[in-house]
Amino acid sequence: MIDFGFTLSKSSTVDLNKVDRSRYDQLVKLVPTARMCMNCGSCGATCTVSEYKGMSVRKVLTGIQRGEDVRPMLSSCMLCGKCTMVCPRGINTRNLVLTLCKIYD
Amino acid sequence: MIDRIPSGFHPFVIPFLIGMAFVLLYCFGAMIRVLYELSWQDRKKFFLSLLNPKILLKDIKDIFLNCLIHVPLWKRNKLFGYMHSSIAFGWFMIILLGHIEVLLFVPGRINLFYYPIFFNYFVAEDDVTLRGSLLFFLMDFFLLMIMSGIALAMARRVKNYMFGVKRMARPTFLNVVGLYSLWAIFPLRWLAESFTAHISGGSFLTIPANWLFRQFLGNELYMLPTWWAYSIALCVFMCVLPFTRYMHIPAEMLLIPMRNAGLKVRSSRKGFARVEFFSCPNCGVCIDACPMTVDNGNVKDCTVYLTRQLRRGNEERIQEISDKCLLCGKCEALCQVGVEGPGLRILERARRDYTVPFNYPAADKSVDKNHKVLYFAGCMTHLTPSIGRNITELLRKANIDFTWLDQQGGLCCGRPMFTAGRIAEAKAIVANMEKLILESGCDTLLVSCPICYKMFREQYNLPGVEIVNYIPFINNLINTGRIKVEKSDICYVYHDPCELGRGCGMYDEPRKLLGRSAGIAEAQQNREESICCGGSLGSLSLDFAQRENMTKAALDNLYTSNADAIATACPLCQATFARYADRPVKDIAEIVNQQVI
Amino acid sequence: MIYEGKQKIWSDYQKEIPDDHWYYVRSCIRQNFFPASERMFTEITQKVLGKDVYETPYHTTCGGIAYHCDTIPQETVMTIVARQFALMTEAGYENYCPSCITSFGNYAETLETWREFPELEAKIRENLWKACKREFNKPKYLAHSSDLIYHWREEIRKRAKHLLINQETGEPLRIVEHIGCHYSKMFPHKGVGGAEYPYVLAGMVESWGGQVIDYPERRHCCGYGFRQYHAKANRGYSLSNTHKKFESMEPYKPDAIITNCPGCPYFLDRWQYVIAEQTGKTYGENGYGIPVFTYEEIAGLVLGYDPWDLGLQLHQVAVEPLLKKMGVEYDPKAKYLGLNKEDIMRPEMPNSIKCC
Amino acid sequence: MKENVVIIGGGVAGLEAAKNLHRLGYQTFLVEKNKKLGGHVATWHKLFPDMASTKAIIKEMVEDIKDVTVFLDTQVKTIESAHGGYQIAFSNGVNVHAKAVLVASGFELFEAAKKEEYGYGIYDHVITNADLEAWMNGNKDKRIPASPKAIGFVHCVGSRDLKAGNSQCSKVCCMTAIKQAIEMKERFPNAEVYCFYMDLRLFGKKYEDFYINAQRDFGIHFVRGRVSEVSETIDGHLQVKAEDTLIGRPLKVQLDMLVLMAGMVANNQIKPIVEQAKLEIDSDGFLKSSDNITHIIESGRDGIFYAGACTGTKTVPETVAEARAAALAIHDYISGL
Repeated sequence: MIDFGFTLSKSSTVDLNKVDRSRYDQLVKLVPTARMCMNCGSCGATCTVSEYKGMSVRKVLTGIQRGEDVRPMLSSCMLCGKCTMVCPRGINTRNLVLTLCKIYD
Repeated sequence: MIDRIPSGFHPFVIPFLIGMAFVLLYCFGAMIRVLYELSWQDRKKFFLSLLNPKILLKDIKDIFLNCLIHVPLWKRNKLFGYMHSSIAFGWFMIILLGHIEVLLFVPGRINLFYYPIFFNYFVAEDDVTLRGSLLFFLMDFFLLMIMSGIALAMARRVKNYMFGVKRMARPTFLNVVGLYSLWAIFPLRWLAESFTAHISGGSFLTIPANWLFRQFLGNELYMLPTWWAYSIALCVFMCVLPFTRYMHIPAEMLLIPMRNAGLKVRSSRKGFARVEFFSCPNCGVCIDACPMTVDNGNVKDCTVYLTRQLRRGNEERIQEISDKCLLCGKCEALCQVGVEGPGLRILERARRDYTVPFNYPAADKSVDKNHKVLYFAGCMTHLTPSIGRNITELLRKANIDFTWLDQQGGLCCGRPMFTAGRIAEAKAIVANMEKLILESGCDTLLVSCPICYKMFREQYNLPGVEIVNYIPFINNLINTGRIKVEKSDICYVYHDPCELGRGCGMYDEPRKLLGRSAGIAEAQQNREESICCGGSLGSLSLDFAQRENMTKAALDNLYTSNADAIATACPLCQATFARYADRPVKDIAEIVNQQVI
Repeated sequence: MIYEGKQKIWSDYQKEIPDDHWYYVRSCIRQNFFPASERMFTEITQKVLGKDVYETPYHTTCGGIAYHCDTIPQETVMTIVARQFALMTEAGYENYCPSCITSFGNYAETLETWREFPELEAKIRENLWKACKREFNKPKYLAHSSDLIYHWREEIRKRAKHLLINQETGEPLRIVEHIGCHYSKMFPHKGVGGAEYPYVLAGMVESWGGQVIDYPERRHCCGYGFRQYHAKANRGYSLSNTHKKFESMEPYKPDAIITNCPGCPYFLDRWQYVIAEQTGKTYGENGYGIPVFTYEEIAGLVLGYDPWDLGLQLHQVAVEPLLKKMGVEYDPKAKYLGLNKEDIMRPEMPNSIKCC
Repeated sequence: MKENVVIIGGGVAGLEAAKNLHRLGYQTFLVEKNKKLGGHVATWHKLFPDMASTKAIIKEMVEDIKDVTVFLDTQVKTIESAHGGYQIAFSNGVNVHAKAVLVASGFELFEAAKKEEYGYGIYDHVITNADLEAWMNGNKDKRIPASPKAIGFVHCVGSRDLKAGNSQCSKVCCMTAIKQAIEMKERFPNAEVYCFYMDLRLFGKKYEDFYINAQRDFGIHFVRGRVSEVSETIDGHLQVKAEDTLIGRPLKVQLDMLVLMAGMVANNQIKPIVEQAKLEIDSDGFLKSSDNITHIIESGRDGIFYAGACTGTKTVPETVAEARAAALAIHDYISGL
């Protein structure tokens, strides 16, 4: 291969037809309230560890639907439950995190 | 009394012998298995305890009081207590007296296992003695006692509420078989003894029955079939016993010495835990105790069903039941045999495999050093900031040299991780926190959240640091005159938070503190019977919507006090109650701070 | 795809194109990339169609590349544009026809800016006077040279020697049309057919017997994008853009690509080679690429010009497969003979893409 | 019989006002340019939030005005101020002198083809909200596949779009999209349904509940980002591009059909009336009310009143309420109050 000094750049586009959303589908079966997120961001704002790891349940939820690796966020969760307390839609955020921590292989 | 049957045998005893042999072998096998499953330290501890006369005596006393007299049930409801002790104690007495009879009258037969059970068939009354009459009287007396208990048990199927228990666990098929065979044993024994009474003699229950039957039945024909039926009923009961709730009878006799030996559950499935879940008598006290069963919801997620599913090994249901529980601890507090519902569930949760590892987000927190008191508010308190504000104001008023450990948040005590069953992960959090606290150089760690407080008390190793809850701390400030409070004329009902009351056994201190600054009323269910607010972090799977009725039921209980407002000592209880309460919900710190003069 | 829907849009985006008397200005880079194309434009318009198309050697760059690379301010580029208009005015023309799409966009943008801000125009007039003592009239009509070929497409069709029809199958050739971004994306009404479904090249293809391919990434830039290409660190983006287009058009099995911008044919052509070298993938049949043409080259082929006179030997992707399909006769041996029939030497053959 | 009142427009506003003015005893003339009464509402299938049948609603409203003089297929030719009222000539040759005129001319649906990048009228499976309602009303539409696997809804088509000439929010499209998304999901439970939105403006009673249902019970996907372009793929699917603004990455998805939520724009067909009666047009292109808080139904010209979407985007209940208010205002005006 000739070295041109540049190569094809990786596309940042999310192709929903190619994104594997099976983890999300599995999640909403086990934690039905996960579907109810309206992306208000309260969870991330109150999160005890968001300042270190950018954890936000909102980002986790959109991320797994867009094929992003949300494990770094999940692995930082201490399950303190503040997000559950502030979520206006009553999403069971702790169960959501724990369930995702089991779903990933 | 003389032997009526020279061989001392009749085939009808065979069913009984089969049943007896089966149940004894089964229980022996189960005991060996449990002992094998114990860790060697626990096993050693257990055997040593049996050699310790003090513990042994306690074992015997506890078994007698719990298994035969059912003292805890008497405390709960007299009728319920009588029902159980009449059957258990009465049966025990009949067996005991049966042996005495054999020893007294036909001592040569004592080696025959079945003799005391079927004594009246095998003997003939040759002369009436006072000794014999007394024994016969006692036999009939205890038989009557048992049958009264069984009559109550039957009545309970209809009028449950009279027994102080509203709901029972749905019986399984084998439980029903066991129940009916148990109910059948004693009337059959009475019939059999009655048909034989003109030969073997009897007392006030059997003689008149014998006379009555003879009037229109003629006894000879019915004698043998009833003895057969009696034996078969015994056989059936004993054969199904290992697979029914009646397994609690032998299991509890192992549980009590094990607990007295100081054993703890280390796994949710093996060893001591196995004894524990076999000891569950399915009485249903935990169903009424459980805050989740409001409006008859979630009944099948109570501890009685946990023990049942653990016995069955139904993994899916075990997981569901373990995840749903609020871990409020009320079932354990009220359980007659001490099944550790929350503890078993946490251990059950600890069995899960998490493929995403926990990566402790190392907090770059630093603490202001060299203050005597370090105040830790906890995550939840950051959502109810008035608690933190009132406590720090009180500390300032009392001129306490303190600093805040988590003023900016970002620190968790690890309790939620712990209750989620991620023990190693919780320990990572604990280790980091311990380091931070010890580095601060404080001598007192003041904690206002009971959830954190329980964690600090039980899982932290902080040499030289006294861990205090803010309630006794403030009480002490008043005792030592550092702050003075006056009483307001508002009347509060104090809600015992699960983690502070049942969790840490603190019931009187909060009432004392609240009483110094306001009026106090008590709710119908309080102290160890306090109802969880429903907001508990203990539950993993309960959704927000499912908790609403639990909170409302807990509030209804508090409203029975007719107090003006609700006082509590937990930020989570406060936030949860405030969502639906029709009157103010305040933390004790806030109430006290307002009354400082 | 509903063709009538497109026709309706095309009818909404028609522009007036005078039939004669054009002042023609060449592109800076086309003369190097595809030198025969502009030569062919004058040949076709002047010789074949007999139109008055005037050129002057005093014409310079319009400043577009420098402008889009953020190296000169707009006022400077406007003053350059004003000088071009002055040359046109001096030559006695009022219809302005640039060969370059960026120039076309640049002129359109300048004229629109002056329309919105007349004071700016006054200032530019003053600048121009100060700089070179010239005055100018704004062109009455502005059309890109592809607009003119589009305008005269039927006249070319009448003189056609070859059509865009596969001679073996009789089927229309499948042609991807690619419009330069600056043609109508800035001012949809300045381009024939607008910005979403431009008709300028599609009209030629249809008129000359071919079939236009509408593929999902038709709107996408060829990958040149000035800043993307000129800074080597960004060249991967340039390449990726082109790659994206080819991936999108691949299922349609296009026979050729027709373009109207200086950069587009170059990048669509050359990057096919780079993509092939880097990924091993080619988009044409049998290991060839998809040949890429300027509209003048296609017009030249249709009119029966010799492919090597059209400069097709300068293409990276071999054009021979298309020539065969169209039935254009050519002498393979003459491919690398220059104007004076002297050998201009053969390029090194690439590894991954077949180039005859 | 009291004075004449002319109502221009036979949609829900005109119908409701006609009923009330007739009951108040006025000789009411209702003119409608179409051959049928009911306006846009009559072309719809069901109305949120009760999922009420429009057929039933319009039927009831039309029955209520059976004694009102209705001119269908008729337009106002001229209107001029005369004798303390207006002399109005209709295209059917009738002349009426009206004491008061109620303009209830409503809105026009944004012409979705103007958003060329969405390919309405060009791609095989792109339809509008109105097309979908017509289909649900039983009209055949070959653009709607027999069993779509993926359906998209594009919010704000022509609304909140300065380049399309409309800065206003059309108010009802978010809710309509959610309603239609649910209706499609009910018909095609296996289809993935996507709503592409910029903001979800669910201000009305029970609207948010619809949103929650759509997410929780129907699993409809909401993607925050405006669709930038639509293309057709070789196999006839629609490739839709948007930015997922919540993760800040471009996003594309292939759909089997796309529904464009065409918004409400000012009705230009009343321009002649506006000019002749010297009415004012507001900066948003809709008729200008005396003010937009307490006098929204007043034109600022004696005897001319407004009701409904002619003054701006409105929901059906808002329109009906305005129509009643306008009837009363006309009554007060004629009574000299």
